Amino acid sequence: MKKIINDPSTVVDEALQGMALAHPDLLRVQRDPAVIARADAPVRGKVAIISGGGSGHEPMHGGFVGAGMLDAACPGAVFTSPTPDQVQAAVEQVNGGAGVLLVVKNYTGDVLNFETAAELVAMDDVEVRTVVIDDDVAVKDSLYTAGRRGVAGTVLLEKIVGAAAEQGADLDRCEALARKVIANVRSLGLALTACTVPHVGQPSFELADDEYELGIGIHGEPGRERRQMEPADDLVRRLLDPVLEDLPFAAGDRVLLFTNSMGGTPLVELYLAHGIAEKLLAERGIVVERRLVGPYVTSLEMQGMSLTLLKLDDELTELWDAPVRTAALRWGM
Amino acid sequence: MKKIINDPSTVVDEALQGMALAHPDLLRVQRDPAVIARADAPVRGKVAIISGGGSGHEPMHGGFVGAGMLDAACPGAVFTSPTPDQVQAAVEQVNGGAGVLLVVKNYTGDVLNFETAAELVAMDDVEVRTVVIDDDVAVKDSLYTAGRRGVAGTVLLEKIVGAAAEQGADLDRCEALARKVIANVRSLGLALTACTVPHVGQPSFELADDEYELGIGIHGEPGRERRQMEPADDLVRRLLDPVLEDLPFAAGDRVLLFTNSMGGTPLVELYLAHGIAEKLLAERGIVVERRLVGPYVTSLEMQGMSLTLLKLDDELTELWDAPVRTAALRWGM
Amino acid sequence: MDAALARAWVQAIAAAIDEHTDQLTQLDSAIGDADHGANMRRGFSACLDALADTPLETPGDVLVRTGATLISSVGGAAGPLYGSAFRAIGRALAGPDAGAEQVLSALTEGLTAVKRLGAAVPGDKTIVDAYTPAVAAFEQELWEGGGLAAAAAHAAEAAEAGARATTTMQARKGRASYLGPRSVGHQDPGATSTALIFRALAEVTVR
Amino acid sequence: MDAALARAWVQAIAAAIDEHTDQLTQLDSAIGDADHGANMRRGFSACLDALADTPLETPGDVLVRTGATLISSVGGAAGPLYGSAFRAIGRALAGPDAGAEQVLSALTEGLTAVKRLGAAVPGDKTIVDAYTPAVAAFEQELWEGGGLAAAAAHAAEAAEAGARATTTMQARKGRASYLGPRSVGHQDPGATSTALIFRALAEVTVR
Ligand SMILES: Nc1ncnc2c1ncn2[C@@H]1O[C@H](COP(=O)(O)OP(=O)(O)O)[C@@H](O)[C@H]1O
Ligand SMILES: Nc1ncnc2c1ncn2[C@@H]1O[C@H](COP(=O)(O)OP(=O)(O)O)[C@@H](O)[C@H]1O
Ligand SMILES: [Mg+2]
Ligand SMILES: [Mg+2]
Ligand SMILES: [Mg+2]
Ligand SMILES: [Mg+2]
Repeated sequence: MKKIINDPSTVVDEALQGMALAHPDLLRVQRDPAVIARADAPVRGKVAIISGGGSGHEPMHGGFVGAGMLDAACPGAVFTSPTPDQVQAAVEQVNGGAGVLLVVKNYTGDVLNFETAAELVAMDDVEVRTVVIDDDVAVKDSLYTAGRRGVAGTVLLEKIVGAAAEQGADLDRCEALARKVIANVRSLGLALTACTVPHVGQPSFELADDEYELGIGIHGEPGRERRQMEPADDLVRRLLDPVLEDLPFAAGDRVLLFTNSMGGTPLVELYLAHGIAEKLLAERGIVVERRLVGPYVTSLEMQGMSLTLLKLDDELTELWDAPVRTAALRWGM
Repeated sequence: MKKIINDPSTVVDEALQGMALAHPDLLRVQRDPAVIARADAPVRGKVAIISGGGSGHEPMHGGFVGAGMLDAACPGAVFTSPTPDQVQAAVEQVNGGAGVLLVVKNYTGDVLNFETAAELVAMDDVEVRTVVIDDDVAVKDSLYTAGRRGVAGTVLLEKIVGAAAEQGADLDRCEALARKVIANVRSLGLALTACTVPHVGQPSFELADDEYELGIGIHGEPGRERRQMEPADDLVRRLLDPVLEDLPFAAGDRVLLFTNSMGGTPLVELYLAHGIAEKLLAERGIVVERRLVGPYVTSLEMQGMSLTLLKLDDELTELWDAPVRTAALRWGM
Repeated sequence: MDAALARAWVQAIAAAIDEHTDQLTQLDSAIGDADHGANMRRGFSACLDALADTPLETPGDVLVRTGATLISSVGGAAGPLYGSAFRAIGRALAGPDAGAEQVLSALTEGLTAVKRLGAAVPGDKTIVDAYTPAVAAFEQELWEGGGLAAAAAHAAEAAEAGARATTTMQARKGRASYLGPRSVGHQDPGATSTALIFRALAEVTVR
Repeated sequence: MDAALARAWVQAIAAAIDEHTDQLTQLDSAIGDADHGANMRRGFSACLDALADTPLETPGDVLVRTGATLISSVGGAAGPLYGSAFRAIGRALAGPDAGAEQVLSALTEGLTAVKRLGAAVPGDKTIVDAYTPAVAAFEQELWEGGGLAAAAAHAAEAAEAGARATTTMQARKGRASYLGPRSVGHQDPGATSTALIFRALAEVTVR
C-alpha cells in the first residue's frame, strides 16, 4: 500500500485538520468527537441539516457543509459510520432552534448510530427527524434484508433539502422534501479496481485485468456480479438500464443526471461516460435538465463510476439551482 | 489496461462531447479542430485568454473555460500539445477585438505549436501575445535545455489573468499580470503510481510498492529521482523545501498554497498533505492567505500530488478572489 | 462475578481482539467493508482507558461503562450492537457479586438487546448466530449443575461452533447481505468477534 | 524525384510508421510521454487522406501538402518540426521532376528548418542527430558519383546509425531533457522516426 499518510490510525484526524486549514471561510472543525460545521453555525431560526458517515467518500459529506447545504457533517473512521456522540456534538454546534434533520444513508451501522443519537438528542428537547436514503438499485430490497444502500443520491438530497432549509423551510417541509427526493432517486455503480483501506493495507478485493464489478457499494465491498470488461457504451448501458427500470423513469420525464467517479477514474473517462448516458437517455425520450459530473461520492482511490437519476419537477429543479457555498459544490454565491 | 472508454483513438473526442452535454450553460464545444469556448464568446471588447495543451490533465484546461477565466481551451490528444489549427480556430471563435493572450506551458511541443499559431493569427491582423509558464522547480533551467516545465501554477495564472480580462484590463495589463504570476509561482510534484495513456495500454513507468518518483511532470514521464516511500510529513517536506528555496519564499511573505492531486490520490490524503504543508509554512513564518486543494492539474489516474506556491500581493489576491464561473472553479457567481 | 472479574473479562476481550484484529479484518474484507477488526480494536482499547480512569464498584458498573464506551467509540454496526449488549448485561448485574444464574440472565438480556436493535434472527449470519447458541449452552450447563467457569467454557465452545456455522449461511442482515449468494462460504466477522468475547469469559472465569 | 515518387515516399513513411508505432511509443515511454508513435501515425495517416484528395503536380506540392498536414494534425514537438521540414523540402522542389542534387538541397532546407525551429544541435538527442548524418551521407554519396537511390540508401544507413548513437547521449532538448542523466541509455524516439523516414526514401527510390 502506498498512500500519502503518516499512520493509518490518524488519517481521518489529520485530514480534518487539513480540511479546516483549507477552508477557514467555510468550515469549523472539532476533533474529538469529530464534527465539521459550517463556519457561521448555528444559524438562528433555520432547520439544521446534519449528515455523516464513514470517511473515505470525500468530498461527501464534509465537502458539502456550508450555506445552502449541510450545517454539519460527522465523519466516522474510514468506511465506518460515526458514533452517536459525534451526532450529538454536531447537533449542539449547529442547532438553530428550528429543529434538526438527520440525513442517514441506509446501512445498519449508520442507521443504528444515528437512531441512538436521535434518542439522546430528543432527550435534550431538540426536535429531531431522521430520513434514510436507499437509492442503490444493485441491492434488492426485502423485509428480510438490510434493504438498499444509500449511495450517490445522497448528494442530491443534501443539496435540495439544504437549499430549502436555507430559504426558511420548516422541519416538516424539509423532511417531506427529503422523502420526495428519496422516492425519486436511483443509482448504480461499478468498479474497475478495488480500493485500499489504510489500516488494512491491501485492496478490499481482487479484480483481474479484464474484469469489473457491477453493483458495487461505496465501502470497497465487492459488487453483486463480476463481469468481463466491456467498452464504455456497454458499461454505461449496464448502469443505466437497471436504474431506469427501477423507478421506473419513462419517456417525457425530466431528470437530473449525476455521473459520479468513485475517485480514481479520470475526468476524461467520466465525461466520456456522461456523454454516452445523455445519448441513451435522449434515445428514450427522457429529458436531462440538470447534470452533475465529477468525483463527489468516492471510495478512496477506487476506479469506477456510478450513475444517479433524480426525477425532477419545478420544485426540485428550483432548489437544485439555488445558491450553494461549500468546498465541493458551489454556485450562485 | 482498464478504462471506461470505447476506443483509444476516440477518447478525447467522445469526452469533449460529454463535456459539452454536461455544461451547456458554460461551454460550447467544436470538434474538428477541437476547441472548448465559453458559451457567450466572443465577449466584445474583452481581451480573450486562450490556453490549451494535451488532454489527460482534466479539469485543466477545459474545466477553466468560462466567465472570469479562459475564453477558450484547445485540447490536444492525450498528453500531446494541440495543433496550430486548433489555436487559430479558438481565436476565431473568441476574439472580442481587444487582442488575444495565449497561455502556454513550457514544453517544446506546446511552444512550437502556439508560436506557429500566433504567426498565423497575426497575419489575420489580430493582436496576439504569448506567455510561457515554467513553474516546475524539478527541472533545472539552463540556456542549453528545454527549460522548466509548466505545471500546476498554470491554473493560478489562468484564474488571475482571466479575472483581470473580465474586469476590462487591456492586453498590455493582461500580459504584464501573466508575467508577474510566472515570476512568483513555483511548483513541485511527486507520483506514487504511474498513469496509463489509453493508446499505450501500459503504465508509463513502473514503481515498486515501496518507491515513489520525486519531481515528476504531468505527462506520465518519470521524475528526476526515485526514492523509498516515506511518511506524509516527509513527502510534503520534499516537495515544499525546493519550492521555497527556489523563488525564494521568505518569512513574512503572503502566499497562495495550492495542493494539487495528480488524479488518483483521494481527497482524504490530499487534505492531510495540505494540513502538513500549512503547518510547515506557519513554522517558517510564511502567511498562507489563500488556498486551493483538489485535483485540478492531473495526469489521468496517476496517484500523487504537487504543491504550488504563489507569492501574493493585494493585486493578485483581489484578482484571485474575483468571481469565476467555470466547470471546475466557481465562486462569486 | 464481581467488579474485578468483569474488569478482567473486558481486559481479556481487549487482548483477544488485539490478537485477532487481522483475522476480523480479513473476514470483513471478504463480505463487508474491512473495518470490523479496526472497529473492535478501537472500541476495546477505549474501554481499557475508560476502565482505568475510575474505580468501579460493581460488575454492572464495569460493563455498563464498557457498553457506553463501545457506543461512543466504535461506530459501524458493531458499536451500537455490542454497546447495547454490554449495557444490558451490566444493568442486570447491579449487586457487588453476581452468581452464575444472574450472569446467565444478564447475558440473555444482552442477546435480547442485540436482537431488538438489529432485528436479526438466527440464520441471518450475524452476531446472533454465535450469541444465541452461547447463551443456550451456558444455560444448559447450569441446568446440568455446572458452575460459572464450566458454563462459560461451554458457551465459548458453542459460540465458536456458531461462528463457524455462519460460513454456509447467506447473509440477510448487515453489509454482507448486499452480496446475496456471494456471501456464502465466508465466516461472519461479527459472529467471530462474539466467539472471542465468550472465549475471554471462559478464560477469566477459570483463573 | 517527381510527384509520384514524392507521393510514394510519403506512403512508404506512413507504412513504416504504422509498422513501428509500438516501437516509437515504447521509446517515448522510456524518456518522454509515450505519444510519439500515436502522433506520427495520426499525422501520416492524415497525410494519406490529404494526398488522396487532390491531384498534385509537383513533388513540391506533395511535400508541402504533407508538411502542412503534419502541422495541423500531429501536435506535440514532432508536428511542427516534421511539418516545417516537409514544407521546406517541398518548397525547394518546385519543378515537375527534381534531380538528386536538388533533392539534396531540399533535404538540407528541411534540416535547417528543424534546427531553426527547435534550436537543437547535434548531440542534443533529437531528430537532428539522425537527420544531420543522413544529409551528410546523402551528400557524400553524390560527391562520390552515386545517384538518388544510392544516396538515399546511404542516408538511411547514416540516419539509423545516428538514431542508435542517441542512446548514449544525455538529452538537452525536448521532453527527455527533464530526465537529465536518466535520459542516457535510451534511443531517442524522434531520431528513430527520422531514420524510418530516410529508410522509406531509400526504399522508394530503388524501385
Ligand atoms: N442487524 C444485525 N444484527 C446483528 N448483528 C449484525 C447486524 N448487522 C450487522 N451485524 C454484525 O456486525 C458485523 C459487522 O460489524 P462492523 O464491520 O464493525 O460494522 P459495519 O458492518 O458497519 O462495517 C457483521 O459481521 C455482523 O455480525
Ligand atoms: N528542440 C527539438 N529539436 C529537434 N527535435 C526535437 C526537439 N524537441 C523534441 N524533439 C524531438 O521530438 C521527439 C518527441 O516527439 P513527440 O513525442 O511527438 O512530441 P512531444 O515531446 O511533444 O511529446 C523527441 O524524441 C525528439 O527527437
Ligand atoms: Mg463499516
Ligand atoms: Mg507529447
Ligand atoms: Mg465492517
Ligand atoms: Mg512524446
